[in-house]
Amino acid sequence: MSDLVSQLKERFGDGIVDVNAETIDDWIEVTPDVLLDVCEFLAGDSAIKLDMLNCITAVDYLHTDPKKAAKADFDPHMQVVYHLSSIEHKHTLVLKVKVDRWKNGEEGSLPEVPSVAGIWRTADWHEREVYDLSGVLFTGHPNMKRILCPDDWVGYPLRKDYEMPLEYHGIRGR
Amino acid sequence: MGILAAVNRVYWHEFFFMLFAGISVVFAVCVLLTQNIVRMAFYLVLSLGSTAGLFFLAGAEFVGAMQLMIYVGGTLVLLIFGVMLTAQQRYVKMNTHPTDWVLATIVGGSLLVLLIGAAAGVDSWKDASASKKALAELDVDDARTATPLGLALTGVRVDKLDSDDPALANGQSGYLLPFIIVSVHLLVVLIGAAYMARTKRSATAPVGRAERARLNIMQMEHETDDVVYSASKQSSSSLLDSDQSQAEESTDEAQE
Amino acid sequence: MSTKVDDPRVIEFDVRTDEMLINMGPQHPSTHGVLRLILRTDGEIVSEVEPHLGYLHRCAEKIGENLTPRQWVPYTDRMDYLAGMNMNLGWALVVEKLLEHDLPEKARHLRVIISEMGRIASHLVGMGAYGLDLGTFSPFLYAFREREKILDLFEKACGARLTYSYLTPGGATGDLPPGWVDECRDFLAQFKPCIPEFHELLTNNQIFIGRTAGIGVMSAATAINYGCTGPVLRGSGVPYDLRFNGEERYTEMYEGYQFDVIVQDPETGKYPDPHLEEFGDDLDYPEIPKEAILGDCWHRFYVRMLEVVQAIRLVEQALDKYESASGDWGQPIKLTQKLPKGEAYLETEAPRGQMGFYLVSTGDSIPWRVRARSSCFCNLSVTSELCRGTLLADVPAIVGSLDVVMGEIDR
Amino acid sequence: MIGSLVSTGASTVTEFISQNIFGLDDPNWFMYLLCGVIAAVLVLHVIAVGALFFIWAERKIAGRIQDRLGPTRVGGKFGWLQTLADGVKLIAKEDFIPRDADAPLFKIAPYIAFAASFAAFLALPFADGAVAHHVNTAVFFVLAVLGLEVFGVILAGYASGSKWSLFGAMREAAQVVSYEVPLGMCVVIPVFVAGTMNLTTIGEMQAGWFNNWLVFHDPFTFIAAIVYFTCATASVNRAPFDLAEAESELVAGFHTEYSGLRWSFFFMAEYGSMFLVSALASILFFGGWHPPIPIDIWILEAFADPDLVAAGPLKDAVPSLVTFLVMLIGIATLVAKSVIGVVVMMWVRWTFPRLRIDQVMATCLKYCVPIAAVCFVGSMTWETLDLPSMNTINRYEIHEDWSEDLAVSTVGEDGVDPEWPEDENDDESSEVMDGEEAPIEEDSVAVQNGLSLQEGE
Repeated sequence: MSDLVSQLKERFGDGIVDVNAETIDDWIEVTPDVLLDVCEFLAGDSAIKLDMLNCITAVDYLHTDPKKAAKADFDPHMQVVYHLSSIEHKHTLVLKVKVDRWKNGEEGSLPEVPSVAGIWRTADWHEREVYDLSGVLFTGHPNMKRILCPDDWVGYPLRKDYEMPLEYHGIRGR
Repeated sequence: MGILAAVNRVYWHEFFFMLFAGISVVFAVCVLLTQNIVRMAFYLVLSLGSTAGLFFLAGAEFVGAMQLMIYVGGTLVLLIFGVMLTAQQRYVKMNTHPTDWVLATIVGGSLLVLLIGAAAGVDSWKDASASKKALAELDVDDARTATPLGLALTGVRVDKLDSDDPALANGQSGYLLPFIIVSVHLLVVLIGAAYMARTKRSATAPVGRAERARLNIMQMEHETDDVVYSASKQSSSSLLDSDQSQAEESTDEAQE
Repeated sequence: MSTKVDDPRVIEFDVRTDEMLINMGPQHPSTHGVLRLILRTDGEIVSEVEPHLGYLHRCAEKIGENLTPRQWVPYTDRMDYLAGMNMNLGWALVVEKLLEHDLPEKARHLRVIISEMGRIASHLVGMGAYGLDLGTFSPFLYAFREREKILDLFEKACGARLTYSYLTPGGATGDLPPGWVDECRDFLAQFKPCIPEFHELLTNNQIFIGRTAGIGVMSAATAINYGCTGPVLRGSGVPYDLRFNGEERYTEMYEGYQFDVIVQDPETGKYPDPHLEEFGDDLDYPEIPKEAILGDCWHRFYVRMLEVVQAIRLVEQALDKYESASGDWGQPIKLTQKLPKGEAYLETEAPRGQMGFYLVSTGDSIPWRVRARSSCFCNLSVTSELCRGTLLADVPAIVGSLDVVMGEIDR
Repeated sequence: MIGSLVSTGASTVTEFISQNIFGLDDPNWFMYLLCGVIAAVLVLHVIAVGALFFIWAERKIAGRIQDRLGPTRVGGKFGWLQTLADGVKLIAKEDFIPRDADAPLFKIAPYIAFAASFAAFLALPFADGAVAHHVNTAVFFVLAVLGLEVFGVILAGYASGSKWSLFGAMREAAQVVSYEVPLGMCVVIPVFVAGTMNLTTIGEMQAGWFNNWLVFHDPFTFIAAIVYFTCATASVNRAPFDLAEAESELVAGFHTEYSGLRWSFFFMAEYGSMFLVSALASILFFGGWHPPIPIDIWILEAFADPDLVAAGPLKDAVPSLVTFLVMLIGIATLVAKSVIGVVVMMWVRWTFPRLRIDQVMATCLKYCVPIAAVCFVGSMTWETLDLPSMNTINRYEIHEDWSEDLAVSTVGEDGVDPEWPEDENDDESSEVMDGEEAPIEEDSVAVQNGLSLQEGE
C-alpha cells in the first residue's frame, strides 16, 4: 500500500487528500480536479493496470433531522466512490472524491466532478445513473442525461432530503 | 317455373364478359383519378387482373395465366414494392398540375379515337349474330392452347400444316428466331439493371459520423489488444494491503 | 490474442435513402423484459442502436436505506429474478464481510450447492430464451422442463420457486430437508444426457451457427472497457472468473473444489475439456465451427453451455462434502443486528456476470447507503457498440447473447 | 340414384339438375349458377376443413415435438374441437383498424391473400375426374395464382401503417418473388418429363407401382423434388423462412395490426397454400392419386368385363360405380400424401431456428437456383438419351387428354397411320419433325401430340 501511496503522493502532491488502510475496504481520497490524471495513471501504468471500473456510487452524507445532525461526526457532503479492479494483476482499489452537496452552497446547482468516461467506457452509463439518482454532474460526459428515471423527472431520488413529488403526469405520487 | 323461363335470356358468357370488361375499364380510369399512389398501384392490379379474366373467358387459359403471372404477379409486385418504399408521409399524395390534365386528355383522347376507328373497321365484328354463332360452337373445354404455342415457339407451326405455302406446310416457319432474339435481349437488359442497382462499395466515400467513430474505436482496440491475460488461480486482494497479501498468496501457492 | 476483424460491412450507399427511426420495445417479444431499443435503420442495416432503460426501476437502493440487511434480502432476489439464489448469496456475503461473521463448514457447502444449482437454472433459461430469439421454440420448452425440476428442489428447500430469500446473511433460513440430497443426485443423473440434446438442437445446428457465428464480435479490450463480466467477458477470451479470482471471502467458499474457468485457451484454441470420464462418454462436445470468431454470440452461448457442466461437477462434489460436514447449517444473524461503522464492497460470480453489493453503515442497524452493481447493466451498454452496421435480425441475436435481465438493470 | 348420377353419359351435373329436379330439358342460366356455386362451395370446404384440421394438427405435433401434450380438453379426448374454439374466439374478437392505416386497403388485403390461395385450388385435380375446372395448362395456372398471394401480404404490410409491418411486407415480397424462380424451374422438370402441363395427365402417367412415380424417374428429379419442397416452404412462408411474421424481430410482421376474423383469413390462406403446395408436390413427384401399391388398378381389372378392355383405357371398361369408388380412393391417397407434406413442414418449423433475410436470399440464389438448373439439364439429358430409369410405364401411351379421342390411334405396326392423308411429302415432314422432336422409338404406337392436332380439328 505504502509504495502506491508514496508513488501517488510524489506524482500528484496534495491531490491525494487522505488514505485509510485499516477499514475492511481501504480507500484513497482524491480532490476532484486531480481525479482525471490519477485515473489515467492508474489505468495506464502497466504495474497497476486497473483496467476494469467495477462501480461508481454516490453516497449522500446528510442527516435530515437536526438532532442526529448535531451528533453526527461529519458535516453534510457528498462522496463519489470509484471501485476499480485489474483483470491482469487481480487486485482492487477504492477511490473516493468528496464534493459538497450543492455547488458553492446555493440550492439546485449540482456539484461537478470530471467524467472518466474517456478512460473506461463503462463509466458512461454509471455516471449517468449517479447523475440521475444522486444529482452529481460529470463535466465532459458525452451524453449527460437521466438513464433510469424519465427525462422530465424532477429531483434526485437517492439524496437524503428528497421528497417524492405529489403527482407525475397525473399519476398520484404520495 | 315462370320466373326461370322468363329470365332465361341471360347468357353467362356475356354477363362475365361485361363484368370483366367493366372492371378493367373502371379501374383503369380510377388509376388516373386517384391521388394516393398506393391506391393507384392497387387499381392497376385490379384492372390487369380482370383483363386476365377476359383471356380466360375467351378460352385462352395459357395466355390468361401468362398475363396473371407476368403482369400482375411480376411487374406490378415490383411496382407496388417500389411505390411502397417511397410512399412515406410526404410522398403519398400526388396532385397533378391542371395543365398536365389538359395535355393528357388531348393525347389520350386522340389515341382513343384512333382505337375506336380501328375497332369499327374490323368486318367480322360488324354483325353480332356471326360472333354469337361462333361463340356457341366454341367448346371451351378442349381449347388447345399450350402445345401449339410451344411448338410454334420452337419453330414448328403446327396449326398451318395444311396451308398451301410449302414452307408453312412442312411446318418450318415458326417463331424460333424472334423468340431467341427476345430472350437474348431480355438477358442483356437483366444484366444491365443488376449492374446499375448494385450498392457501390467505396471506402473513400465520406463516412457517416457513427461509422467513423466506430472505425477508430476498432482501430484503438487492436493496438491495446495484444495484452495476454494469464489464467492464474490468484484471488484478488485490495491493492493497498498488497504487501501482506503478497505474503499470503505465496503461502497459498505453497499449500496447493 | 488480438482478434483482427476488418469490418466487412462498411458499405456506403450512393443513393441517399432516408433512415427510419424504429423503436424495438418496450413491449417486444425478443427484448428480455421491458427494454426499449431505438434503432436508426437504413433498410435492413441498423446504423445506430440506443437502449432506453428504467421501465422496471423500483429504486430498491432507496428502500435499502430504510430496512435492516435481513429485511432487504427479498429485494435482492427480485433483481435478477432468474437467479434469485445467487443474488441472495451476494448480499449475504457483503453483510458478513462488514460484520466479519464467519460461517460454519456445512453452511459453506450448502451455499455452493444452492448457488451452482441456481446457475444451472439461470443458464437453462438463458439458453431457451436465446433459442426463442432466433425463432426456434422447442429448446425453450426442453430447457424449462429441466428448470422446473430444479425449482421443485428449491421449493422443497425454501418453500419458494422464484423469490427464495433463502441464503440470508449468516447462513440460510433453514437446513435442506432430509432426502433432498438424494433427489438432487437423481436430478443430476437424469439431467446429464439432456445436455447433448441441447447441443444437438442448438449449438451445432447449422442455422443456429449461421445466425450467431461471427455476429456481434467483441474484442477482449472492448469487453473490459465496457465493464462486461461473466460469460460475456469469458466469451471474448478473458480468463476472469470471480470464483477463482474474486475476493478472499468469496473464493474461500470454493476451497477444495475441482472446477475450471470456461475460457478459450489462446494457444490451443480449445475450451477446457469437460472431464468426460466423470460424466461417462455420452457427453461428446461439439467442436468450435470454423465461422465462429472469439468474442461472437456463438462463443458467449457456448461458454454458458459449458458452465452448466462445470456447475454439475461442483454440485456433485458439494453434495458429498455437505453430507460429510458436521456442525449446524449457519443460523441467520438477528433481524435487527447492529452494523459496525464502515463500508464493504464485494462482488460474486452471478450467472450473468459479477454482481456487486456496496454497503455503507454509520453504526446503527439500518445501513446508511446500499448500492447494487448490476452485471447486465454493463453488459447491455455494449449493444450500441456491437449492433452498429448489423442487420435488423442480428439485433435480437446480439441482445439475446448478452443474456440481460431487466430487473437487475433497472433495480 | 348414384349410378344414374354418374352414368348420365356426357351430361354434367347441370343437366342432371335441370332434368331431374326442375324438369327443364336444356339447362338455363340458373342451373349453371347453381352448379357453379356448388362447385365453389365444395372447393372452399377443402380449405376450410383443411385449415380446421391443420391448425389442430400443428398444435398437437408441436406439443409432441416439445415433449408436451397439446390441446386435450376442448371437445373430446384429443382436443380436436380446439380449432373451432379458436374460430369462435377470433370471431368474437374486436376487429379494429389502426388510426393511420389506409382503411380500404387494410380491409381488402386479407381477402386478396385468401382469394389467391383459394383460386389455385380451381385447377388442382384430386383424382382422375375430380377437378373443379379442367384447365389444360393447370401447372402454369397454379404457379401464376400462387404468385398473387404476395399481394395480400404487401398491401397488408403497407396499409397497417406501422413500420414493423412495412418491414414484414418488404421481406415477404423479396422472398416470394425471388423464390418463384427456383420453384418454377423445379416444376418444369416433371412437366418436361411428362410432356404436358395438364395435372390430370401428369397424375395418370404415374399409375402402377410406386416405382412409376416421377421422383424415381432419375436421380435429378429426386433432387428436384427436395429442392421443390424447400422452395415451396419458402414461398409459402413457413419454417426456417418465415421472416415475414418473425415474432422475435418484427413483433408479428405484416399481420401485427390485424385481429379477429381478418387475421384468421391470413391464417387460412397460409394453411390453404401449404396444402396446395404439398398437393402439387405429390401430383408432380409422388404419384398423385395413385397409392404406392396399385390397388386401384387391381380393382379396375377385377371388375372390367373382358370385351371392352381391348377397346380403350381400362377406365371405360368398368361399371361407373367402380370408377367412382376408384376415384374416391384416389382422392383419399392424394389428401394423405398432401397431409404428409404439410406435417413435414410443421415438423421442420418446430425444430429449426429462423434464417436471416440475407441468408434466405443466399439460399435462394446461391443454392436453390443452381441446383434446380443442374437438375433441369440433368433430367433433360436423361430423358432425351432415354437412359434406364425406374419408371416402367411407357409415357407415350398416355397423351394429353385433349387428344383423348385419338387414344385408340390407328397407326399400324409399321408406324404408318392409314388414316393420315396420303400425300407424298408428308413422310419427310413427319421425319423432319421427328428429327427436331425428342427422338421417339420407331415402335411407338401413338401419334405424336403435336401432329395429331390437325386431325383432331
